Amino acid sequence: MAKFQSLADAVADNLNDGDSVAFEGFTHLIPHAAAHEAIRQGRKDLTVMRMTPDMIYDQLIGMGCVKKMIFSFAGNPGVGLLRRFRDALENGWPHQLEIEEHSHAAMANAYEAGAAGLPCAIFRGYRGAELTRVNPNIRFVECPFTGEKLAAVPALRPDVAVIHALKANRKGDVFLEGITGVQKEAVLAAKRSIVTVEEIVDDFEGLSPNATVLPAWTVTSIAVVPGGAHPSYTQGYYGRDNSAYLEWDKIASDRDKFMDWMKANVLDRTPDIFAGRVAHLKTQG
Amino acid sequence: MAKFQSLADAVADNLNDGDSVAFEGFTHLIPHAAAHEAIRQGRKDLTVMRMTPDMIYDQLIGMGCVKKMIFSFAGNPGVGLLRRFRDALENGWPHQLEIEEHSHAAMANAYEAGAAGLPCAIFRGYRGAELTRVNPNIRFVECPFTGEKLAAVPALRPDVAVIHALKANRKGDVFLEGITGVQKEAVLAAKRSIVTVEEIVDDFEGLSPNATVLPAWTVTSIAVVPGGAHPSYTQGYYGRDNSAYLEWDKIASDRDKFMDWMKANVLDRTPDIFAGRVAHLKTQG
Amino acid sequence: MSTFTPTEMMTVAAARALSNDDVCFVGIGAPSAACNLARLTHAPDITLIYESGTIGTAPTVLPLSIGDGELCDTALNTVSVPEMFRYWLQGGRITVGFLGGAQLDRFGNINTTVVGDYDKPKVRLPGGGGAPEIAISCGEIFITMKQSTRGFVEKLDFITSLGHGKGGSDRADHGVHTKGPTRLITDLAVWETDPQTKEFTVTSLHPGASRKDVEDTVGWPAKFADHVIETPAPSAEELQVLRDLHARTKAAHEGQ
Amino acid sequence: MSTFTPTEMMTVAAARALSNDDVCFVGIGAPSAACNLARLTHAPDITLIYESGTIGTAPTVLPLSIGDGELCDTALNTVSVPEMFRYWLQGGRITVGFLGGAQLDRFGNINTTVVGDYDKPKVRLPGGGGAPEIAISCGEIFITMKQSTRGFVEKLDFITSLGHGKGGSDRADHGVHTKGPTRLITDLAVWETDPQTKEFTVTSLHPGASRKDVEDTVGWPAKFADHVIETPAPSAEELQVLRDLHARTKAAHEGQ
Repeated sequence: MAKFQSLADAVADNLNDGDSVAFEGFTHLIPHAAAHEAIRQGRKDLTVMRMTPDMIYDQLIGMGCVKKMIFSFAGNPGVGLLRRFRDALENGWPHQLEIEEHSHAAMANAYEAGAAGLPCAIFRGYRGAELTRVNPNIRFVECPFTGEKLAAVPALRPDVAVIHALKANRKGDVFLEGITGVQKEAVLAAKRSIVTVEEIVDDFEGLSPNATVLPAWTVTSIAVVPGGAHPSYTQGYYGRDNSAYLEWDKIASDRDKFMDWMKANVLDRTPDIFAGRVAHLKTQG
Repeated sequence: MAKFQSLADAVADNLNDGDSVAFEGFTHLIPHAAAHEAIRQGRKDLTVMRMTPDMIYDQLIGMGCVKKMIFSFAGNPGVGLLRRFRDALENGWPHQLEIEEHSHAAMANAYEAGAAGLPCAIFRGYRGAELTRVNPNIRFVECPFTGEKLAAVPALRPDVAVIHALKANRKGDVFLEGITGVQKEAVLAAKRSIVTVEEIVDDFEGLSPNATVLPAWTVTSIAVVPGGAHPSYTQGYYGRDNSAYLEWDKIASDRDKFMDWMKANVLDRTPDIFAGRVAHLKTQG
Repeated sequence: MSTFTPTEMMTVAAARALSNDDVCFVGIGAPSAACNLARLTHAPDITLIYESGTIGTAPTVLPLSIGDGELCDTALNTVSVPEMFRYWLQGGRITVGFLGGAQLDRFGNINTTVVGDYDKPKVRLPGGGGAPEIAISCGEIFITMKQSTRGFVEKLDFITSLGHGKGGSDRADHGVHTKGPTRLITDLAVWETDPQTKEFTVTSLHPGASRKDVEDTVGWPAKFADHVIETPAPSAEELQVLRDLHARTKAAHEGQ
Repeated sequence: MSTFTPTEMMTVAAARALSNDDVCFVGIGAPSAACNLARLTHAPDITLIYESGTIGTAPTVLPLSIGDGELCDTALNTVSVPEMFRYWLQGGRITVGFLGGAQLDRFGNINTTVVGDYDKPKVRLPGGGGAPEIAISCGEIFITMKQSTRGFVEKLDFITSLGHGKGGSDRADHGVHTKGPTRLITDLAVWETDPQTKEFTVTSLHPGASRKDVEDTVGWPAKFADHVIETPAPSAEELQVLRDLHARTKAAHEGQ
């Protein structure tokens, strides 16, 4: 049953060194505040997974928190490459990084299979694609009716899923809307979950019966962090801070500049800072 | 691209003798009017499929339209057995009926696989269940990572899917809400589709971005039939006519009584009759 | 203490087996009454799930079907049926599945498919519906059924849903590692599953029911626990809440 | 006639390849500009789908990422990412997939994974994202990319997404029965796929571009069709709509 906690307590209680963890979000609702908290608490040897690891994975990698990354597209969305990720992979800085690389279809299906309690996901994919040569976790099975060869990947079942959502009600049920990505699947696939939300409301009056809702008994910890997705966005609350993504390309291009930025903006801060960061991005209700 | 038609034209254009067809609906939104139209037009040799074939499948079978039925629960929901179905199976009246029987999980996964363009569905099911002995379309595959044996069934890909929905907009996009069952999957899995709706609206203003919507280019024909789900119900329009389900048990218990009822209530009627049937069941907006 | 019927005793005893923390997959009929009685008495926070996709539902009247609008109107959330069977049932999120059946054997295997031969049925029943996977995917299974020699049989005509198979480790040998049937609540008794043999064993007789009543309505030699207690009679509150629920239900369904 | 840049010509030529009836899976960058230009000019009813789950989207400014709020706000509907890849892409509902890449070969195979060796990368690129399955599941594939010998190579360092493999029937031999790359739109020319060899062949040169310009920017011996036409220059309307779109986009992104 969901427990309301401070973000610091939620991360301390749920995320351990050596865990596998998905900080999921698909452009929308990326849990920046929670990732910063994990960095502040100095987590090590994490196996991180995400379809679209972007700025926060660049930060986790650059700060030395990551042992292995499972992913399908490692870019700064709409901007270019991830420079800390590249530095780790090309130059081993700050240390060597293991990778397990998939396609989006594979990762999406693997989370889905994780949520569905299956050991693997089966889909039509990877034909003629060279990832099959370098990733032993891509295999093929035959359809027992048609003989068609279908791709198989192991289900993703992280120790911890971390997501940002619009709001929770007082019981701890969680509501997402807009581009919902694979967040519901990541939470249902995970052993434990941390959800940061913009606000807590008395109830969900007025929602569609088919809204994307995670019942309280599927969530481990909830922390209220207004603006917690910045510079990503929260549908109906604030817009995406595109300039911050453009700026990141420069910050991450240099090791010292990166470390200075992390100290000033992450290590020396608390989650409270996020509310102010989105003040100028508020959407009109 | 969805074409607005009368129900008679929609059925005439899309449903042929010998077709496989899913009149889907899960207690809610059962397309009674469309099934009655198929009976009036005298369709023959149909392979009908549905998770929960109920009154309308009893009617289609009793009127001799059905060659084969693929299903997972053939009951009058909350009332008991399907008497026309039993008569066909136990006594061959009006003629022999082939069946292919599954569990709900298998059928739901098979529609899902059909919508997903896969040849089969893989799930954890049927362990120790005797349907595996009588249905050759239940097979098993091994997870290539864990060796776990998983059940496989062929994807369901009907020639025609027929559903009832709340409303369409003028472009032909279709909206469902409430208990949505497998209807979206059935339409996406089918070659052609007929959707009856309560009404056409100018646009879907105010819907959640994540509402259950079938874009116009996924639907073949749309017919406006207010009350078209009766005695099933349409969320927000009218409630379920439970007494009609209770009464069906008596009507279907006798061949003559059944034929008389079909003549008076189906053969000699048109889809216009349905609006009046729900007049006393309207829900308060 | 008011009097009560065996069916009322059965529903009350079944309801008592559920707790506030349970996430319960509810079948229609007797299970639905028991689950909602639990919710309206000692387990207000129990999560009730119907296979139509309704999660956390709290109907004021009992639904006639598993997909009545009332279930959706009062639910926290309603998901598609493929999602229900994939994420919620197969995903292992259900603590208790509540099943009934037409035929039951001593190991909790259930037949809801056919009486007689599958290809030449004497009575064609509705079929398995959700049961084959409810039986293997839920944390444990409670069964509720009225006793009769027609229903409680030595050998099923057809195994629709796996209980403990042939008993002992047979369920695990099928690759099924959930607990399976742990409790059978009838109109005469509460039966629990023997940890070794996996056979149903009477642990509690309802007030007024004798061993002979139990033996006469079961098609196999009934086993009794060393210490069989008497099921506490329904409390005044349990009876009142149950009767009110049935009265509201009757009024609502006839009102149409 | 106003003057225009090669990039503008490329975007306009790419937009023209799309029709009103297309259901188009849009990549970010050049494909996104082309698809939205088509929508704002000759194909107002085209259905644009982004892999973030947005179906039938109609942004007034170009998104910076494939998941900007603008895409969701203006879409008919937004689905989860697993559903997008299962029902919509793998389900075979997309008529055209629009891809770009870092490296491309003459058979339309694409590399967006790595320059150099996979295990010792010279440049680690973002990876495949949706491309490996977009490449095999869409009805056909259009590719848009600026020509350069660095990008248009004799042999890819890594095959991220299948085009026509080694040419001829190689794509079908991989069990892939969609058309694959049929059209390549660059800043210099429009290339179409030869029906037999499956090699890209120049069928249209943009105004001002010569055969030599094309040959000098491609790492393989470029093939030309028997009859190469000149690409019609962007119309005043096409240019105006495209420039307005970019101006709105710039203002919107800087406005934050």
